[in-house]
Amino acid sequence: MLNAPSGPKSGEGAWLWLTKIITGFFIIILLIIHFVVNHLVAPGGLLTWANVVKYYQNPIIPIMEIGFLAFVVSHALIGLRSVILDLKPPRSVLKVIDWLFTAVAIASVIYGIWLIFAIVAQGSGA
Amino acid sequence: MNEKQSLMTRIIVWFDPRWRSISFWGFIVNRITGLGLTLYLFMHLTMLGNLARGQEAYDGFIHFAHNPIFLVGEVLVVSAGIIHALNGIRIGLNSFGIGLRYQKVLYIGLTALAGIICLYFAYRMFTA
Amino acid sequence: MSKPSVIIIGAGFTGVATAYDLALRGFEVMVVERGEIASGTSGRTHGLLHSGGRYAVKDQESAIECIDENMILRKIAPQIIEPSGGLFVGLNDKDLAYAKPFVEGCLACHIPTEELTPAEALRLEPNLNPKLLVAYTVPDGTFDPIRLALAFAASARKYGAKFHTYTEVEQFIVDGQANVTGVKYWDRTNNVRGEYNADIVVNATGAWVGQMVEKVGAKVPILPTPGVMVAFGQRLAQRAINRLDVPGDGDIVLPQRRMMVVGTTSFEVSDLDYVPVIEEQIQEMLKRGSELLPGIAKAKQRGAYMATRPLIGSGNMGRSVARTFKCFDHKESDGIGGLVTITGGKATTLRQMAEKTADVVCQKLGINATCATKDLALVSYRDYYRQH
Amino acid sequence: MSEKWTVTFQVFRKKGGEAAHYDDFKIEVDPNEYVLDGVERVWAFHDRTVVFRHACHHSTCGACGMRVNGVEKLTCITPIRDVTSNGGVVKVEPLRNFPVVSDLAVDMGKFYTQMDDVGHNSVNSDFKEAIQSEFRPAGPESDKQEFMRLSDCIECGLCISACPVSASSPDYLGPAVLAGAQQHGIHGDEHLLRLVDCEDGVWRCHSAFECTAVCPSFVDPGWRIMDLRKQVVGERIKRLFGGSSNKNEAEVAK
Repeated sequence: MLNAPSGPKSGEGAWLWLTKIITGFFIIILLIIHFVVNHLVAPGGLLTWANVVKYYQNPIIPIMEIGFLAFVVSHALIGLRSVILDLKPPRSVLKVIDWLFTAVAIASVIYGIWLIFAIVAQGSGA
Repeated sequence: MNEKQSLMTRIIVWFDPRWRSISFWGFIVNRITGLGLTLYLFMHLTMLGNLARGQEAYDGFIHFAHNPIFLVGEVLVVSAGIIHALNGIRIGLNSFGIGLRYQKVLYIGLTALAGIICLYFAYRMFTA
Repeated sequence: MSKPSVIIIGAGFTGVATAYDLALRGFEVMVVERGEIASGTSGRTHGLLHSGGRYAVKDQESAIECIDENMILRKIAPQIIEPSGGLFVGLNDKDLAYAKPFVEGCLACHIPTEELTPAEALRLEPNLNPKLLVAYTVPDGTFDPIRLALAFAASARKYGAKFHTYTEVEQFIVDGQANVTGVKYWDRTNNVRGEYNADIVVNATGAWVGQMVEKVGAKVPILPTPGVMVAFGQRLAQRAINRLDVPGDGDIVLPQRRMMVVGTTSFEVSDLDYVPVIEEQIQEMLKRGSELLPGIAKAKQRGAYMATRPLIGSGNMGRSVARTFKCFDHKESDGIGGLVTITGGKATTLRQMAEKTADVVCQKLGINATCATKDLALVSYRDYYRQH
Repeated sequence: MSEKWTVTFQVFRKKGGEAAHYDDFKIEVDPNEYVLDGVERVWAFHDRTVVFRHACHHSTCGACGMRVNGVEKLTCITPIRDVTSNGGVVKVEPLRNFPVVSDLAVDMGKFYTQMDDVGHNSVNSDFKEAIQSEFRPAGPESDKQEFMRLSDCIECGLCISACPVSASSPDYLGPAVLAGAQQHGIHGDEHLLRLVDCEDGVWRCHSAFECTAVCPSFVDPGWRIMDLRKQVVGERIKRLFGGSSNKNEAEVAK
């Protein structure tokens, strides 16, 4: 048996790691699609408000963008958490980080959905 | 083992490439670009808030973003993304047991590829 | 009544095995070692778990000790043994002439052998010299030197033995009646000096026993005999490959992990603490080794080192000296009480050496306790470093 | 006879509570000798207080791992010629990420205990690919014993010293221990699974591959950690779908 009195701790596990790998993979795919759409399909890019709003009228785009956001946010936060774990933080600090990161992730996605709805709404109103 | 070491000394070890092999750079660069991209992600989300505030706010921001310092920043972000993505591909492949015996070659190859793509994007962005 | 106490000087094979044996017999054991466990000759053995075949013709006493202890170690320490077996390989007419006394010797010493035709031998070991004429199987094996010592040390610790490593014995403490009652030590880890006391002191310093007992004006007929060992970074054989001939230089090729170790030579030195490797001897090992396994000529050298055997004798040539061990009671030889020296022998016979030494110690102190190390499996060698 | 070089051995010194410092020893060596021989010369002829671990002198015991000019090396198989030049310096320091006992000797206690804990067998039969010769085809059960061999890992600790995560996270099991777990295999072993599928286990690795770069004994811990990940993920997925993954249970059921 291990000398450490606390024994193994499950602060990180297979699912979290698998999520990081899978989101990473999808981020790459979506980024490629994003670049293709922006620079090959839409000439001149999406550099004006009007273009962006128009772009979002296609219903696939908001879904893709929200998915992209969720993937990027979870990949980034799992990664950041992993870097923090490398420093062996105390359990109490880790607990705070877990709550904080979960809150940030949820808030970011809600914010993203709100933002997209706002853009789409402005487009259909115009 | 080294509980007494300060946080700073422990972090320095991550970014100290002395005496280490070439793939150690993959570790360093992945860490720096990852942290940098996370920072950018939340800046970017904040910036996009301008879209909801209407046409003037967003276009005004895009106009402001056309100054060269911003452009350099953007090139850095794009490069960081490309490097992190290609290095991530190596780590992902290795994690499933693919190409492990050639991880060093894979690292050098993907880094070179990342460099070429970065240069292409930088060229496009500065000449656009 | 308090336990009888013993200080053992040296944590080589004999030291740790004696510590284990005496701890099992109820002694309060303390081991004082100037280096780490097995950092002298013991750590540097090639690691051949002798079947006894090597000594079956000229030194049958050693051969029987070997085969008996070989079988015991396989049972009590499987954690550190490659039980891969060995071959004695004959390459020329001189070797063939040795075959008859070899087979007879093995039979006399109950060492199981089996004759193989060249084709059979090559099927088992395809990298053998294809010109071989005959081969005999023997139950040789490979052991891991430091881990063998650690397993005994860990087991000794389990029964209460204390180990003071990096602690050098500088002097003996002798009372008015010429009895050794303890040692003066120098702890090198913290640069501290002090004294340990015990009912009896066992000098188990191998090739260094002579230097050690000189401190009290005693003498041991010890003949420190270094030999070179060369490790190659390729494993060309699964079994220990011996030359079917009178024991000589470079006639053993021992596989170990992914390596092979070729040994050895035999000469005499005066300064035991640093024996430099002689380049010519490395070349000799390469040449002799590749007679048995031609691939060695192309293998990359991984390491080369000297190990100093503690042979017992008086000025004879190294190899003709009996390889068996001796335990000296200095009361009998020098009139000094409370001091026993154990030396000679081979790694394979460490347990038996310890048994004999412990018997002498018990007899001297009038204690009636029997050896219990024969059938008891050793604990994990990794336990030695475990925090207690 | 052989070539002679004059080399300065810069030896890390630390005894008890005193401050660490370096002592310089200018010694004459044969460049074909190994770094460990140099350290032993320093001890034999210059300073008997120097403490270092060593035993086999041919890379089978793993006792003599040190940092030589910054890089983790098994000093008994590192020729002086490879790390310096005539008149040059050989800086020897104890391994990182282990408690220093004295000078160059470090405490292997925790590491060895962990190796036992993950069930790394010091003798096993997982080696056929390692050996250059062809073996007799699979024979009767009794033949298997002949293929038992001492494990590749010599528990020298070089990989743990070189690992950047071991440096910042003292409870991380580290490359050698995870490699030991991989070799043992999860096979539904609950204890082992819990040990490696946690924050101090297999997920702490961030692919710096320093372990593989310094490993002197063909273990390739980097590869083994990645393979262990596959094992853990496979085990978790199997359990998610209710697969009875406990080997013992399965055997009992038979």
